[in-house]
Amino acid sequence: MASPATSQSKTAIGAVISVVVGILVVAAVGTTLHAHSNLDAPSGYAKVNGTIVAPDGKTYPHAFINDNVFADAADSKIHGSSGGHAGWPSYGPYINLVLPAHTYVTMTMHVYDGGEKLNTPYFASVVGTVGGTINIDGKNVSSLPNDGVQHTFTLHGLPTSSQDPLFVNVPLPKTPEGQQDEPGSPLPKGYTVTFSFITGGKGNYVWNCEYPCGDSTYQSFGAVMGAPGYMNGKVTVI
Amino acid sequence: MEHHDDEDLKPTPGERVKQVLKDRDVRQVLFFFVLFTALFSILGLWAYPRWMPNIMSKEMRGDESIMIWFTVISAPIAGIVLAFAMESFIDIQKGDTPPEDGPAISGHTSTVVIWTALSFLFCTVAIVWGMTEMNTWSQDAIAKESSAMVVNVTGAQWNWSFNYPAQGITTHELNLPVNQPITFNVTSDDVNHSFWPVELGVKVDANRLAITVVHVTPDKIGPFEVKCAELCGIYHAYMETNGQVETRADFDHWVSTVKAQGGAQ
Amino acid sequence: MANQIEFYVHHDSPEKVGRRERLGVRILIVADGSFLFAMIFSWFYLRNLNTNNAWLPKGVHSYTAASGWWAVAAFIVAAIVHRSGLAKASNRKMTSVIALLALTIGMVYQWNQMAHMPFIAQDAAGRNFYNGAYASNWVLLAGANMFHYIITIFIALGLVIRGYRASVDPVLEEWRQRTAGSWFTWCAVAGILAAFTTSFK
Amino acid sequence: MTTLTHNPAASDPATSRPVPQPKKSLITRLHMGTGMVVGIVFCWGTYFVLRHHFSSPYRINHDEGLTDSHNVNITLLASMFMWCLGFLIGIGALIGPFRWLIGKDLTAEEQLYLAGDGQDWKRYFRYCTDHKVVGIQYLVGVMTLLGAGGTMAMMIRTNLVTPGSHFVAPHVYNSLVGLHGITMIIALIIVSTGPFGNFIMPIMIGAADMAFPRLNALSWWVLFTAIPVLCSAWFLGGIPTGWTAYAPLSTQAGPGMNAFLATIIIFALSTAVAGANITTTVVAMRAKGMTWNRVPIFVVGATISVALAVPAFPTFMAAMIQTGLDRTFATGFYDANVGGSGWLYANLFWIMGHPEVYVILIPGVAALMEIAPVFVRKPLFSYGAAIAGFAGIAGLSILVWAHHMYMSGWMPSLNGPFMVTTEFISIPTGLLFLVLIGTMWRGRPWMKLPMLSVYAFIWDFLIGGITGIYLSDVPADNYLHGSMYVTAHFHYTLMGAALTGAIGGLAFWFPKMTGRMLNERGGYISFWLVQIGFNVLFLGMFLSGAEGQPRRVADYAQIFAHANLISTAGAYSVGLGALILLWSIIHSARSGKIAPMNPWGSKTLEWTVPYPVPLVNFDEPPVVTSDPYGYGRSVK
Repeated sequence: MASPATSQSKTAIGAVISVVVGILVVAAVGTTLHAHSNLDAPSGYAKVNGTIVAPDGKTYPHAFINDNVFADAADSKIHGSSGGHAGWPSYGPYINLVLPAHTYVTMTMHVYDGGEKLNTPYFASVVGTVGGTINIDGKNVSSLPNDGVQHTFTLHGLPTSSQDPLFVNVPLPKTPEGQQDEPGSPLPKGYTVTFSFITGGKGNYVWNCEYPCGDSTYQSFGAVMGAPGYMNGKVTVI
Repeated sequence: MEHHDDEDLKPTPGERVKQVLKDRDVRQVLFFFVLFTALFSILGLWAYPRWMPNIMSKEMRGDESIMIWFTVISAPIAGIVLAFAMESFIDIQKGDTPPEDGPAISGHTSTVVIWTALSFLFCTVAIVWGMTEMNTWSQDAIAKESSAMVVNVTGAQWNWSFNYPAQGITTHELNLPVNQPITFNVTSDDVNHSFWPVELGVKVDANRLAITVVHVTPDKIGPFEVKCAELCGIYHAYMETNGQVETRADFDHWVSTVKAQGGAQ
Repeated sequence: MANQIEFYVHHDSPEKVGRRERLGVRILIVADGSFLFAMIFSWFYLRNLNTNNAWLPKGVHSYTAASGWWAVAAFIVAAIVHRSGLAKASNRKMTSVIALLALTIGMVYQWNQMAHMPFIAQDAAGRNFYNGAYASNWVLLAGANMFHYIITIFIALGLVIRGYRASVDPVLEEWRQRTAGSWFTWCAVAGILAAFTTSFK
Repeated sequence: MTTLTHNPAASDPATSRPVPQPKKSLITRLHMGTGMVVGIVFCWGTYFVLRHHFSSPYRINHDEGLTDSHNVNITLLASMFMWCLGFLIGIGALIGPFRWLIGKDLTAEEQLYLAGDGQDWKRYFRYCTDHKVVGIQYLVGVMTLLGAGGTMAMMIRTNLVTPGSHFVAPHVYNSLVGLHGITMIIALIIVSTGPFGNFIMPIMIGAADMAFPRLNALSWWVLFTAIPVLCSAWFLGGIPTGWTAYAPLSTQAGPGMNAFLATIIIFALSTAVAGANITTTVVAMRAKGMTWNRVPIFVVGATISVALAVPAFPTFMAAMIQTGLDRTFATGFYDANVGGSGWLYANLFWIMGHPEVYVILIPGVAALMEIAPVFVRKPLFSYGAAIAGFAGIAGLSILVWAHHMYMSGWMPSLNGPFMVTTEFISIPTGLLFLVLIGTMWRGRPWMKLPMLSVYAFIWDFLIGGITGIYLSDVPADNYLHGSMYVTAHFHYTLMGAALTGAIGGLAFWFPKMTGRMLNERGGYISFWLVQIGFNVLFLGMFLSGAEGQPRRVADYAQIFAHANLISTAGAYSVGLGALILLWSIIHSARSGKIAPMNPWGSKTLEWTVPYPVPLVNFDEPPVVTSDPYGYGRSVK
């Protein structure tokens, strides 16, 4: 029969232990969720190479970054061995972009997917790029027909007092049959889209596609559009 | 029990009040009542103006005054309740056996009646206030219908776009001329969103194939934020954009620059 | 032990137990009624809203009001027959069989209607589009009728079988018959409400 | 209050008489294990059959016009419901109805066996009809749900500790918000009426058992089947919608949404069954002499609560069935393109949703009204006002649903009327406060854990209630709707009021349910950690809401950083306190101080029976001769 004192200390120890166990359980759940959050999807870093004088007359460091859009996630090397969900289109190789601040960023994209019609025609127009245009295989355009779009690169973020607004909307032209990639077969020519925009100060932004490329779930915005890491990602300006 | 007291001591009203005020419990209740009422009133008058953002329209001013003055009005109610709670709380007893019983007060009709009447009065005030406010808003809307500038707001996962039919431009930022009545026709291209120009103090949901209307007249120059207040999917948190209330001249200049860029910005 | 069993099983008179069971069933009927209310609300709300003019698009298959009433006729028959059985215990065996048959026929008819309700229609361009709010609400109400048919047929079957069993407590059984009566009546009422609703295309 | 004399020998059914040994039949062989096996077999069987039918879940099913998503949804929903059905068959839930069908009613011995008569702990894992067993099962279930929901709450606050959503990705955050919400809502709906309504209430009214013992077991085991279904949402990609599951976002959502739908539908069934059972018990099984004005207030509250739930939940169930049809067979309830409307969903949801918050609140308040007189040693102040308060709230609550839709634009002309009904709810609510403070007036409270909860309730519910008045005012709602302010408000009412009440009830009835006293020191430490942390947490949230932070955002602007930091700090304190409470419950149940028969000197019937409570509760039916609140010396 233990004395009251020892039994009391026993109780206290028991209490502490079970609380610690509880905290550990919660922490374990947290780490699991954190691990499954796909936060460390491959990041593309824009590389500065020389300077350039923008139309506004100022001189900026000139950074370059490339990315692609595939009709099938298998071709984007970002979803592990499985190649991601069969038949889902995907950006790749990069989902998250890291851009230097106060820089003239030129982004080149090779796109290989088809398309039908935008839910919101506004996103067929080019917004926020230098000169308000994008360059498709050498031709400058300031907007695309509403049904000529395969995906869009729409960059936006929290309009906070502490970070500069940054909004870019680039519609990507839909590629004709035969110019769309098939898993396993060599990549076709597709289209090459080039555009530039000027970053502000440091900040966290996101981009997502505004073309309804989910399957026929409501307004075709389910499936891939709701899934992380195919048609949306983070953009960090450092 | 009132009538009992009447029978026991037949005092003049003044004496009765003195009698009651001598009572320790009554004094404690009065003390805490004053304390908590003051506390909550100050909280309301002090906190909300500091907490709530920049006021840029009559509607927003109305929202804030409701927050402030409802707090002040409800302060006495909070005061009464907390005062009684404290009065008993400072008499708490420890021990492992139940303490001796208190007075067997199993009800007091007039108290219940007065209390109900008071709370009825309180919520009548709240209702009347709200009704009057709503009424003035709709009166305004009707009065300014003709002179209002229309902006078609479209929510799409996860961006806003604003179409100015009269100016023939569509933009991702919401610029408005100051003191110009605005009619927002809000709709959605997919799921429900909620159009919330924070500093303008109005809000309405965006529904697919339905147009919801909200009127506001910004009366202060400066930036404001447009947020989505209805969970709309993975990037709901980022469905925000900037707004700007500016002079007519600045607004027109902005419109012309957008036009120059092909009508979309 | 015997006393304990006595206490546990029959600690109340069959009268009390019977009343209690009827009350319980009636409360469950309230829940079912609220479910039906939700569906009728959906019907009339969407019909009046007629978003995108697509409540009942042109050329979409629809049912006549009469067919809606035929689908629930069996409920009404069963309820009436069951009442008569309650009134006269002697012909109860017969009435319960009739009720069972009527309900079975009704269920088959309702199922047949549901099976022929096309969900998907083709638009001019030959693309699939979904049959719209009318068909959706119609199928949901028909589904509610099916649910009632299944439950009611279960009860009716039980009553038929139990009619031939000597083992059941007669007093309690009398109450069970009446309790079942509440359900039969409710199903008739629900059926009428559903048919009334579907009459408004 | 009763002339019942208790003879300890008869207390333990096992010792008082030979344990009945019904001949080995199917009934004696079934238990939770067999239920699991059959359920899992049904579930996987269905899954493989349907997969085969659709040849592959990812095949486009052109002939039906349904896409792969629809096929996946059909497969998953069917599997979930078959799990539920299989489990109920496997545990023997359907034996009763089947035996009724074939006219071979259960024999007395079989009923006694189902009641767990003279069985050991195993009866907690059987289809046991003893209301005391069901009560404990509910208690464990509730604690599990609260634990899960609380863990998710910690995740949410951790992600919001700084701007930038660095802890989890937005889609995970949305799932956290939604599943935390629904888990806690389910837990809070049953937190009082489940454990206390089943274990304590029948004894309180002097009944031998519930009116429908088998339905009682059914209500628990049906609820049990919903728990794994709800958890499966996590493994199916979570839900993007929040607990309100607004359509059409829910129509668009991924496979995880199916788990949500199935959970709600199953839970609604459980609620209807439990509601019918509890209501009937109170109406029809009160002890001799327990007239309506002698019914303990907790019994009244619990009954009004479940009676309110009976008509409320089916509308939610209907909304979920419609969502399910939209997701599986592409119907058009919520798809505006084909004539549906999200406003329909919002209406159906809130027609359930607003009564539902009072379904949660009322039993918690009622438990505290049961506690206050015992510890203040005074009669309950104005029993009539308490009844009027509950009835008034219940009555008004079905007329206020659209105050959640002021800003939805579905019918702006109705905002005025709904504002009126909503504001009027503050009158019956005020009566609840009056009853409590009237009971305390001039009292010298005996400061034990249950009494602490009463004080916590008064503070929390006062704040929750008053902020509710701003929110119900249409113009102010223009600013507040969909902001963190709303979140803070309903946490003050649901957690600060209802959950606090339930915890008070647990501390109060713990001795009767476990035969031991709840560890006091643990209780006190946990109480202060939780209450202080809670107020820091949600006052911080009022701040961020007033500053204009929307609800359910994974990331927020820099200006909200300080408010969110405060909230997170408070949340961790709550979490710590909750863990300590959990420990003291488990520790006390295992090795706490042995409780006397009536530790609080209470006058209600449940304290006249020993622990363990005999199978039929009372040796002979008690006779009630007075109201249960006869405390206090008469005032001259």
